Amino acid sequence: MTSRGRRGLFLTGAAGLALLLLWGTAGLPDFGDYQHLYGLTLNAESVAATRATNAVAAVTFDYRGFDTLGEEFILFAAVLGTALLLRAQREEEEEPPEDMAPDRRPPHDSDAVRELCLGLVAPIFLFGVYIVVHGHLSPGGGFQGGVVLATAPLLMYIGGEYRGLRTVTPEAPLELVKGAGTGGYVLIGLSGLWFGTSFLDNALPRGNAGDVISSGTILALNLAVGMAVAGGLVLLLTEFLEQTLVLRSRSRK
Amino acid sequence: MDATAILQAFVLLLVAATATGVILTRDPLAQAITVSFFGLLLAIAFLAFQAPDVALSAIAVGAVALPLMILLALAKIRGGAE
Amino acid sequence: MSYLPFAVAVYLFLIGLWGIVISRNLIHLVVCLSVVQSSTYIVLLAVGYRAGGTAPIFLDVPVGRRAVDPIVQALTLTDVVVGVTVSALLLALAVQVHKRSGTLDPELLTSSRD
Amino acid sequence: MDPLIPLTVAVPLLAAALLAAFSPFVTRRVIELSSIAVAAAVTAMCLLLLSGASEAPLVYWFGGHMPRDGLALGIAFVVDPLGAALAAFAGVLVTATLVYSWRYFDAVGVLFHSLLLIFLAGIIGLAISGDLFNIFVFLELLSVAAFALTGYKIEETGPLQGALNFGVTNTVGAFFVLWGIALLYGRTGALNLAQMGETLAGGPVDSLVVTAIALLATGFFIKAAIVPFHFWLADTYATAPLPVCILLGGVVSELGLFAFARVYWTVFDGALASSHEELRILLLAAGALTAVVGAVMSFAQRHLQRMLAFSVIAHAGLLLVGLGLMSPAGLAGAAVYLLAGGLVKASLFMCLGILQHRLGGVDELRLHGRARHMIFTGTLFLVGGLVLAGIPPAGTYAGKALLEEEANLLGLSWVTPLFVLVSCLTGGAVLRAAGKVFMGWGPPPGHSGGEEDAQVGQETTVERDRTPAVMFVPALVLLTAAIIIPFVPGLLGGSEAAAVAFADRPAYAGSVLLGTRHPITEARAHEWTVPTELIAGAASVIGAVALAAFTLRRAPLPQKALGKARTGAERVVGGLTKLHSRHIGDYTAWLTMGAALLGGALAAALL
Repeated sequence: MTSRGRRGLFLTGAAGLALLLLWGTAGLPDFGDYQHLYGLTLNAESVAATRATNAVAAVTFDYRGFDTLGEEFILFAAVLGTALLLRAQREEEEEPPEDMAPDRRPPHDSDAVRELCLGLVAPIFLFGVYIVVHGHLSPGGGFQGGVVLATAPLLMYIGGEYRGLRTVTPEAPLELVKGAGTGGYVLIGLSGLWFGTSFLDNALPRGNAGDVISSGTILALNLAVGMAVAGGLVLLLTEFLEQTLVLRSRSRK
Repeated sequence: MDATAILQAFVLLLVAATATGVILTRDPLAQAITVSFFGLLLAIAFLAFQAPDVALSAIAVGAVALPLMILLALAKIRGGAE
Repeated sequence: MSYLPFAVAVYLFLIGLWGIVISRNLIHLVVCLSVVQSSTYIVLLAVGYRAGGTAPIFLDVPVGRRAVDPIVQALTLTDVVVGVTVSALLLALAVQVHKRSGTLDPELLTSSRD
Repeated sequence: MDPLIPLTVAVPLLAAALLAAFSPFVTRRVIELSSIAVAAAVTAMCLLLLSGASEAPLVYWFGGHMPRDGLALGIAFVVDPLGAALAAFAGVLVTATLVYSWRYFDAVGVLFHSLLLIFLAGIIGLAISGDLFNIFVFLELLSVAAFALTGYKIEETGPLQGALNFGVTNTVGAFFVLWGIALLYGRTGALNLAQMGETLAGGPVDSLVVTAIALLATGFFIKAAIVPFHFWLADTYATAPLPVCILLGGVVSELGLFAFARVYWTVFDGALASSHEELRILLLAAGALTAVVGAVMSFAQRHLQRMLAFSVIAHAGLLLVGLGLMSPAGLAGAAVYLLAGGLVKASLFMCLGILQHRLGGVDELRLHGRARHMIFTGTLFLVGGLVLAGIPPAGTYAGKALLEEEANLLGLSWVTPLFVLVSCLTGGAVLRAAGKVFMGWGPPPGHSGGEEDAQVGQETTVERDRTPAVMFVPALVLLTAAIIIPFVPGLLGGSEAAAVAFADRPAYAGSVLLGTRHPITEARAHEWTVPTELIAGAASVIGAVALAAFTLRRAPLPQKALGKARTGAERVVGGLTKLHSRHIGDYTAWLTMGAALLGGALAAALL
């Protein structure tokens, strides 16, 4: 199809689709006019029932925790998939990058940048952990905290310590963290089956709402997700990084 | 219209405008920056919708992880083209 | 105002699709796809919004305070994760396409298939 | 509650995670054996569920969140016989694929096995989930696994581009589904299918309901490759690794249709009960168009993998015709046809894999006569072609006969000729290829056609002189299963009973929300050996053979004559081929147009 024909076809269809969507959304209640029992009930009872003060966390990890199990495995599959798709580069081109040489640093960074980045690693790491373990209390949780955790090793990369990145985050432990997190989610679900009534049922003491150690499996699942996301994301980004590094070292030769 | 509604309307219109900008930025490198800005605006819109959890993930993903992946992919491709 | 969020969501959906249709670069295309996806965040959250409600987090506010729907927020969280994973996979594919064919332009990919 | 229900999903997922985590410490053989064992065990669990659900649907609430006063708070799995059968079928295919690809994927270690188990979990979750958003999650789970698997051959542009088109179009499809979910949630405040259906049944059919079904249908039809949402499929299936194609062609495209059927009969059927007639016209038209386009394109291909890819589209069209009959008997016929057709397509893809393995390619002209010595594979391929054409009394015939009888009862006399036509073309294409490749019939290839190859990527010239048993036996088993389906005791009658339960929305809602028990009663098994059906079946086979013989004698393949475009038929094929441009922008434009048309048609039909 010519570029013009394609645009014509799309614009005609898009006009129809726009009308359809506008017409359909016109059937929704007015924005802000929320009356559904589902949300109202959960807002009213979830704190008492789950001891998690964050109702979103109660939905994500308790009432609809099974969706989140699927979500974890979507992430897991994507990490496997990216490794599958980017694999050949590594087989073909893997050579010790010069960055690995003891006295070498990528030329672009200054010491100030380097120190700033490295200085940030520890606080960011702590911040990530904080977000993960407070997911049932306040906004945040395993996913958000996991992403923050994953940025800590990347800062080391920006700071020029690729060597450091490799020592801090070698692949095997990362795989283990990711696998333990993802598999852990299933195992916690199975514990509900074993000790409780059903899969993903809470089998742990709930504690008091508002405490850091409370809400039973919601906290445990948050930890599992935090591990899975942090491990998975670092692996995913290093898949892209490996290639970049290899290429960078080649172009400098 | 109260203050919340005005804020929400304002942010939503900004989101729409930025999305147009993201689409029309043809250079992927520049787009990595506009999409990061778009992610931030989305996060603000989610805050205005009283969804801080979603706002946090929008920042983590939209403003950090996605632009980072784009930059890495571009680095790889530019590297290969040299 | 009662309709604006939905109109903006419709706009994001279509402008993102338009971006995919006119895209001359697969990486640009993946970003446009994420714009299409942002429309689903807006429409989901808008459907669960309750005028005058706070966030459904009862740490500092008492239970029983008027709050917005927590379920759509959980759905949107899942949606965000799905989005970033699909983007990662598609970017990896784009990198490989470029490596094999030397181009990211769908037009050239189509015409230079041999 | 039955703990087996969550385990069908949890076991393969846990196994996938464990395999990935422990892969550095175990040998290749352990990984292969354990993944086969897990897939087989999950299949057995699904079969147990099938027998458990055959008396009444089983409902399972995750996290112990039972509905309160009819309000669903959590997520439910609702195991009905059709869903359980689909899950078991997927288990069989995944197990067979794992056996078949023993040592196929040398380079990737554990990745393939892990992804395949995740894929299986995704299909099972989709098949028995009773929650709309949960269905979306599982659809995405299996799609993400599939995107990665189809791009496996990263050394060629074709598969990569196919995977990319697959990924982009299907992700857009997922967003259509999400939009539909958002609209329905805004109206009903529920995500549980039964509860959505109850709320909609009491309300009006207005712009929101029409738009919601249009968006969901668009999303699911993109996944199912219904015309004009089908373009991605040919690119992807024609280039993906053959072991992956076994699954894609055997079960994945049909999942979109299954999801549509599930959502329609649990959510919309109450509200739209008075519009069956209009919906029927719409769905039948879409199905017939898809079937014809797929069949014509399939016959026009010389690259065997691309030929089967279009055959998959044609079958999706026939299945949509079956659903479009809007009756339990139509559903039952579609289910039988899905099963038999899926088995035979999987078996044919396995044969292609054997050809690829032995002769290093799957191009009809290149392989001309080169497979004469491969008697067993040739026989399998030939019989596969006959079964694909619907030779009585194979399972494909039984499924089609059920559909044709139901269509005739509804006064739709054009359905039988349509089925005959499509069967002739898709079966004829395979028979023609069998004649060329395994018999060396037809004129030897000339010099032309070289320029067509590029779409396929390079083919190696490796020749191996043995077919591994792990490749041949699964193909034989699946094909045999496709043939004996009608003779499995209780299968045909059971599928009718299952379809009645599947389409009974009030009973479904009652068992999910109120926990009432709705026994599935033994249904009268339709006659599938009545003379008219037998004649139609015979006509399909004779037509397919005649078509194959005609092209083998007349020599030039349709594609070769394309440039000259001498006849109308060739012009049609040429035009269709041009539309399949492999340009993702084109595909997106088409799917936007398709969504608009579907929405417009639904609005006209339902209001």
